[in-house]
Amino acid sequence: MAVKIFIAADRLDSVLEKLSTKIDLWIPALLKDDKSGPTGFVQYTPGITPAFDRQTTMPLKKLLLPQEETLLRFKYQKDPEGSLKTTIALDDPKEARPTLVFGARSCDVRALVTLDRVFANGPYVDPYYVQRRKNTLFATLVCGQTDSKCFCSSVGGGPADMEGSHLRIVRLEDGYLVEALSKDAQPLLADLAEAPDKSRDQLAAKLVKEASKRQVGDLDTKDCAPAFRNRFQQNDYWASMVSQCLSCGVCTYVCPTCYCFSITDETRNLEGERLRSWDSCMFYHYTLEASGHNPRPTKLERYRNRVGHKFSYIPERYEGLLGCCGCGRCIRSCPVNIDIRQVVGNLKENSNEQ
Amino acid sequence: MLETDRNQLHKCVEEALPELDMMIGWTRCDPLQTTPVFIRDAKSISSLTLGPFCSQNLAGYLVKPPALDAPPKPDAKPIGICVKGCDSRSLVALIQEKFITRQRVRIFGIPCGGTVDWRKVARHVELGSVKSADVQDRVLVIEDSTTTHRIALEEVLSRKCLGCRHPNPVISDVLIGAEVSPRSTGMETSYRDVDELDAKPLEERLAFWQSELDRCIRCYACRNACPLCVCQDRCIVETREPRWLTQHVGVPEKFLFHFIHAMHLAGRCTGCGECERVCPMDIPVTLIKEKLNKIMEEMLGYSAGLDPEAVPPLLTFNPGETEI
Amino acid sequence: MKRVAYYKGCSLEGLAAEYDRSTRLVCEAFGIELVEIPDWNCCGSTPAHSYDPLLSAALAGRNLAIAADQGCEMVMSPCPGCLKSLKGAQETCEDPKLRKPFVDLVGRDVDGMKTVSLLQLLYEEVGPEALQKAVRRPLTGHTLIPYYGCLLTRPAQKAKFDDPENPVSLDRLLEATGAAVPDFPYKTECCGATYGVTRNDFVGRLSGRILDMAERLGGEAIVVACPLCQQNLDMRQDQINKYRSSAFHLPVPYISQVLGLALGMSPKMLGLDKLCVSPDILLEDRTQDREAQGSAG
Amino acid sequence: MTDSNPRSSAPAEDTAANRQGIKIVGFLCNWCSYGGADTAGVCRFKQPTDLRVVRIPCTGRMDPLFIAKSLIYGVDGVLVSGCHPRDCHYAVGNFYARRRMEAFKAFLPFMGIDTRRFKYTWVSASEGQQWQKVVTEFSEQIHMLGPNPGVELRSGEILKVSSGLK
Amino acid sequence: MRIGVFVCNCGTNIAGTVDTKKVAAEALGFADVVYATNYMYTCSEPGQQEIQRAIAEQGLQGVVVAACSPRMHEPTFRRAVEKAGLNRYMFEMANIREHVSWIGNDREANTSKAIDLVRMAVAKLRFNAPLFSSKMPVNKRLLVIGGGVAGIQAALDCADGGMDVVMVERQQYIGGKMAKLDKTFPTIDCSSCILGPKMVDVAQKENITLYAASEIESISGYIGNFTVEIRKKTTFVNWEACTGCGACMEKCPSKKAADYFNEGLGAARAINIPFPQAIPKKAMIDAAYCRQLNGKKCGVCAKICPVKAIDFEMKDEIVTEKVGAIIVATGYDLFDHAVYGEYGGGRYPDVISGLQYERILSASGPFGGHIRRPSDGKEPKEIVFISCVGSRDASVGRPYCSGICCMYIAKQAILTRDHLPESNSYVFYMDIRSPGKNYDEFVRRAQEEYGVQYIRGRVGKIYRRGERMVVQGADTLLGVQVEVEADLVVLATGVESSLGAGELAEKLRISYDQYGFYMESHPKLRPVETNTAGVYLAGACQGPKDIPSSVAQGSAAASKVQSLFAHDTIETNPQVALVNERNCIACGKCIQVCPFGAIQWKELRGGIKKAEVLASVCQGCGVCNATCPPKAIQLQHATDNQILAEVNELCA
Repeated sequence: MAVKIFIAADRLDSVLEKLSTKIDLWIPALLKDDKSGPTGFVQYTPGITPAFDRQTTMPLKKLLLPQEETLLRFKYQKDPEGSLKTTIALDDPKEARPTLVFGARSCDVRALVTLDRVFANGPYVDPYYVQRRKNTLFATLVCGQTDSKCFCSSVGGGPADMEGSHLRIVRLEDGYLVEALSKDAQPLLADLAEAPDKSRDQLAAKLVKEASKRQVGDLDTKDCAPAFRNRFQQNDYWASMVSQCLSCGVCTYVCPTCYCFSITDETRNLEGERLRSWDSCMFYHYTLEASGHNPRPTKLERYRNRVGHKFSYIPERYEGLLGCCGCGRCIRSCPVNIDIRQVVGNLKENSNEQ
Repeated sequence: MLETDRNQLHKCVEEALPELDMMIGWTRCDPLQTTPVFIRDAKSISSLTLGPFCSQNLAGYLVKPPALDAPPKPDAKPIGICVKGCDSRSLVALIQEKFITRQRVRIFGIPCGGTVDWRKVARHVELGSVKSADVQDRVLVIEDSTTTHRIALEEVLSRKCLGCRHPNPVISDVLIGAEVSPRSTGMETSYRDVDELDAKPLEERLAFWQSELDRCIRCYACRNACPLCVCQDRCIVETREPRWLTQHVGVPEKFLFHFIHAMHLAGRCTGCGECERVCPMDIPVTLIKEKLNKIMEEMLGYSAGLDPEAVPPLLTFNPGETEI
Repeated sequence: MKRVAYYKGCSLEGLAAEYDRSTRLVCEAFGIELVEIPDWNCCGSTPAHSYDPLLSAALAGRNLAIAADQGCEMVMSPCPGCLKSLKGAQETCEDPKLRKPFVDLVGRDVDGMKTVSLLQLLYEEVGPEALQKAVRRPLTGHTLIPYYGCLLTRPAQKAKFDDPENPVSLDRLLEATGAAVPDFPYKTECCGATYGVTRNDFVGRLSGRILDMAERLGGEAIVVACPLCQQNLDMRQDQINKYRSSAFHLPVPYISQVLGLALGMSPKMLGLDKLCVSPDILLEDRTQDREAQGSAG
Repeated sequence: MTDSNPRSSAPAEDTAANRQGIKIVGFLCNWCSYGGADTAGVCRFKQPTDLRVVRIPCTGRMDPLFIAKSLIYGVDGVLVSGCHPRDCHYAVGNFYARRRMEAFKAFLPFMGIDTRRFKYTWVSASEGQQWQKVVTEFSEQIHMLGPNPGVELRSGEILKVSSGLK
Repeated sequence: MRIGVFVCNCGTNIAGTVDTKKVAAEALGFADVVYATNYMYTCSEPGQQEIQRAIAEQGLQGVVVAACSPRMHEPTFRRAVEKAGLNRYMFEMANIREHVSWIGNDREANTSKAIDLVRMAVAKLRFNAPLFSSKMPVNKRLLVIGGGVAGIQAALDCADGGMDVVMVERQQYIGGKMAKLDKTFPTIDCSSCILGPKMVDVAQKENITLYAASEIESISGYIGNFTVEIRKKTTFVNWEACTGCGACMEKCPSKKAADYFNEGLGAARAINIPFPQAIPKKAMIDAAYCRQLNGKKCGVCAKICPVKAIDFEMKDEIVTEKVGAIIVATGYDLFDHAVYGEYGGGRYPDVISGLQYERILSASGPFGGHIRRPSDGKEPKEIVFISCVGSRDASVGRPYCSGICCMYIAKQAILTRDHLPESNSYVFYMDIRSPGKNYDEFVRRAQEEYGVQYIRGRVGKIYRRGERMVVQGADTLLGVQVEVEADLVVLATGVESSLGAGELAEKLRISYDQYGFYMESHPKLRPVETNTAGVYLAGACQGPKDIPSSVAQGSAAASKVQSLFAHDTIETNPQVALVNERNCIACGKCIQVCPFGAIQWKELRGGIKKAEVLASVCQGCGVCNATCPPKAIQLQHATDNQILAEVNELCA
């Protein structure tokens, strides 16, 4: 029997407080003391202001793929005779702690499907990612407020899509109804709050049914992979679509499914660390080769690569899985308001009118 | 009033387009926002628009990659470009530094009554649900699914516009619409925010920048949006040769990144505010450059992007100035 | 109508009354409106600035302040002594260290004011060409000696008028009246100034030398623009004759009187009768015999 | 406080104990100030030991970002010194430097970095005594200011300074 | 990288207050350091051999010596490591003497500072790269600008050294101011007797190409490879044909032409050869006074010229010369005394300048050597000389002493007594400056032997009284005012920079002081060099000086050029800027700020251009490196990485 609880709006803080003692709790919160300012997933500490009402600016990937992660540290010891015989002492990264993400939306969790396919179920398993992934539970909020930029339904998701989530949260007028979907999430709800009464339960179920029927966004992504391949050579198509692009890293850094990273050794005399940090295919240095040649010298090739990676390369490689979760963050944050739906939408038409 | 200006713009562009290589302007892509557009054929001229929602500074497209590595052929036709007051100063700055010649551009100057900062609109209205938005004599009228909101334009203007001294283009071939009286002429209003932060004690200023820059994700949108950051593809912030910065995302690295951006713009920045507008983390980075602009104005009596012949102050010297 | 604040100064109320009267007439004739500074005060002259420079600056500064309140940008003073004090006041007002005490005393700053002598006013605002056109009674046939004295064009940095060592403005103005003006070597030599009272032997030697050179050059009169020089050369001419056992008889009219004469004004109105050495010789009209001899002017 | 006789013992009792590990980086122009420091050494003008000298060809070579990097990453004090204006070996190097240093010095406090930790001055190769005075005074000032906290955000210190921006 | 660290004791200079053993031990603990030792006297012969041995045995790729100031022994150690086969730039010094041991007695603090400095030196060394000076071919030709005595001396010395010399002189004759002199102090040699032969040598030497009546149009290039454009001003006379017979001068109807050579005293003809011994002895037409050239019908000279050399259509001509070095000897001009209203402001004909009086004294002068008054030609009886006219007078912007006036006044006074035994000469002076060999004795002779009346005091006014001039001054020794009635007054006008010195300096890219005199590289140690490589100075263009000093500087500059041209190539200083073309975005800021114009554009395909550094012109100041936003241009041996490495060692 599914375990359900109802958290009244005014008791939310105390519940979160309690929950954070049991497990590392991450919630969407304001990053700046401005109600309409940027938000992101932050580890719960008393005093931060939650921001459940809208999609976060920064994606969930910051938790599973931090912007900067020390893979290993190394230290040379010189033997006294001065010859450079050195030994290297490595230290393994600290163990990942059990974590609960409370308040992510379905598109956030949907993105993990792509990340899992690459980092966990692909030919090379990333130990750092997998360790964090296994230790993280997701309490996903059924999405009530979608806006003109969202299109999760067109990429296989939906406002009520609970794939990969362990708990479901339904936002009611006066509070939140939390229902455990998987067994290992049930102990979490123990003695948190009392079970919901019947009317709220039914209301929640109605809302969930409604949400799962709702179709968000109308982007047609059917066989966009071959369509992309036809457009690949047509430079003027890309020029007409994204000439205004600034080639900055915003769209890739706010995108939940962009996972590219760069590894550098930052050394200082005898010690150093191997650092994994976010990188963006929109940067010139991303594909700059030692010879000075750059296979993607201009922003048009780079944007083409970004679209291709999500709507062509991943689908062809991972049996039709799309590398995009339809959250619309790249559209909202783009300094020049490029809409990826337009670029993908026009892939198919043979004449490329705006 | 906006309507007549827009028609006048369309008419002027139509006349000029045959002589132009292309026309850079804005087009509406969202009730509250515009996107730059590059027009080469007559039929898409109608998509051009102007007004308070046109916030991007288009001057960068003339010089930044890929234009950087494809210098214009001597007989190349000029490029048409729409510029507001602050954007026009960017053009003058580019001419000053010989990135473009005056003949390279056909400038359509548009006196500007201030641009709308969508973040401030978000404080009044749920952005996602906005159906249409328009400005009627200094009032922003927004319809969303349920109600019509009327917000005074003054409430939602971008921060840079509040102290604007150059609403009218300082350089233009064609002027679209009537001139606008500057909101302030003195330094007090245009550097009000700088003075406010300067008045705080040192520790508080450090704490302010630590907390603001802690949010920075080093996405370099501010650098790539800046019309004067022409060397964005070879920026020392990213290169390992020479190695100024590591890939760490600690506060020191972000401090140094913003120091580098500010010092490279010292005496060049025209205060167009793009860096702040594009920051996904809403960090007031233009404030940093405004402080240096204030120093340049106080110390050397110099403002960038006003006189095409002037030499940026840090690229020259005056043996006599012992008093600075 | 050029509006100029007129700072008369004490000597033009007393000994040099004719200088004041002729100045007003000449200025009026050339359309220059002299606005006498109401309730002007003494400039303190040499005693003040030798005692306390701030006092001297404030005394003259007060007059400048009143003139500024009248809305005049230019102040003219025929007496070089007063002019020096006015310029001293301006300089004190611009000195960063002394500005504050000066403004406290005077009540306002005096930036942007222009202080000129009568000679400078006539030379720059009117000029020899305009003067020549306005001449009714040309003084052709007379030889006039221009004498500037020591202060009119000095000190160079403050006066900023004509060449301090070799001025020519007075020469040009006199030539414009038709008179012959020889190159007078002692045009800027000292006349003995205030020593006339204590050591009039100085005046005997210095002013005597000037009168002697003037006579040698065939001068019929020495034209001056400073009441003190006029006093030494004219009033003390007999003392000088006694001291040098010479017999100089040279009238010493003011520049404004000579120009007035050339403009056809009556000698009485110009106060020519007030001069100690009678200037009647200047009144002879020699224009005819000049034409008769047909030689160039 | 510099004593009159330069040859006497070190002015301030600067044993290692009270040094608190203060580190000052000095960017000295090779032709004048580095020579001035040498002259001070040759004349045995006693100075505190916190200064570490980096030799640069000219103050014109001085990119203000070297100072920014030093102060941000925890160097306690930065001293830049070159030839007097008009004496520059390269004629105009210090003219360029003067504007850049002055602008940078005025800019530092705005970012929350204490501008008293940065000083630029002009010392010629013969001014050994002047160099002693500059180093001594600047070292004392940095000691008074103490170690440079840098800009690192102490972990857990979530600072919510409300920005007054409209 | 294998680095060796050598810590020097320098006797007790360093070891006295620094624990050098501990420094060496600590150094061995640094990354990349494979060998560290301390040594008694590292700069000594055995010390250097120790380094060379260690390089060989340990296979060192870089050496750090912690010792004295690099300004002292860097060259020494660089040569030492180079002998051991290591590139001389793979070497760094840590100054632990002048900057550490000598300025504090706290042993522990000094040692920790020394360790820091060694760590910084090692950190920098890791980023050092071998540098090689490139060889630039030298065009062994010399350009001498200015044909005065200094220029002539320099040209002759170099020509004797077998070098091709190009001399450019603005006037139509060489000899400069000295050619106008009658006699020279202190030996009263006849000026044209000692200068004449040298001028003839200049004309006759095959390897000297003389461009008289010519000016420098533009100069480009750098040491060893200057390209000079010379504007040969039109003389309206074909100098190849003209024999200098002077027939045209006699017949020329325009007799009132300005006689520049006689300082405006006499009157010359429109077509003129300034003086009999002129080199080149060729006629030249002064366009301002020639009737034919001013629209009136004439052409007398063309008609009677036996060799038909006159050509009224002749135009200026630009000639290009390629040279390796330039000696500037453009001399001086005299102060225009008309500025002094009290001395008559140039109105009195009998108040003349020293050089005008020199022309009067000269046999080839306007009065054939007889002293006459310019006004009425009478012989003067009383002559007054006034010194320091336009010298030592800040009010006219000439605060400096011109150095030569006291001497030429004494000489002229002596000559006056020779010419007119009954005349009386008076000299108003402030101080007598006679520093040279036999100089003061010469002035003493003027006073005692020739009875010249020296009056110590300034002259207040000169005015005409009747036919004579009254000189009114003071005699400060007697404390009285003095008046002298004189027939002739000679003002010893001071020396100032020659007309147009500023424009020429801009073309040469050398600096000049506020009076227009050119700036020498170092007033005492390098007086004839400038901060611009390959450009040398000689004579009064560098500052007021007399003939002996000018000639000495002429020879000095010549020897500098000869030592430069002694080798076929010039070794360029490898510590120059280098552009990484991949990062250069052609913004041109480096070109704009480079004080030496050492950076130029390099055109690539497709209209792309990049900055390029001229290795031989770049002086290594690094302003471009500090200015370049993408840091594409790096100053070798002082790159960003090297400086940052040193700074990083000090960061927390």
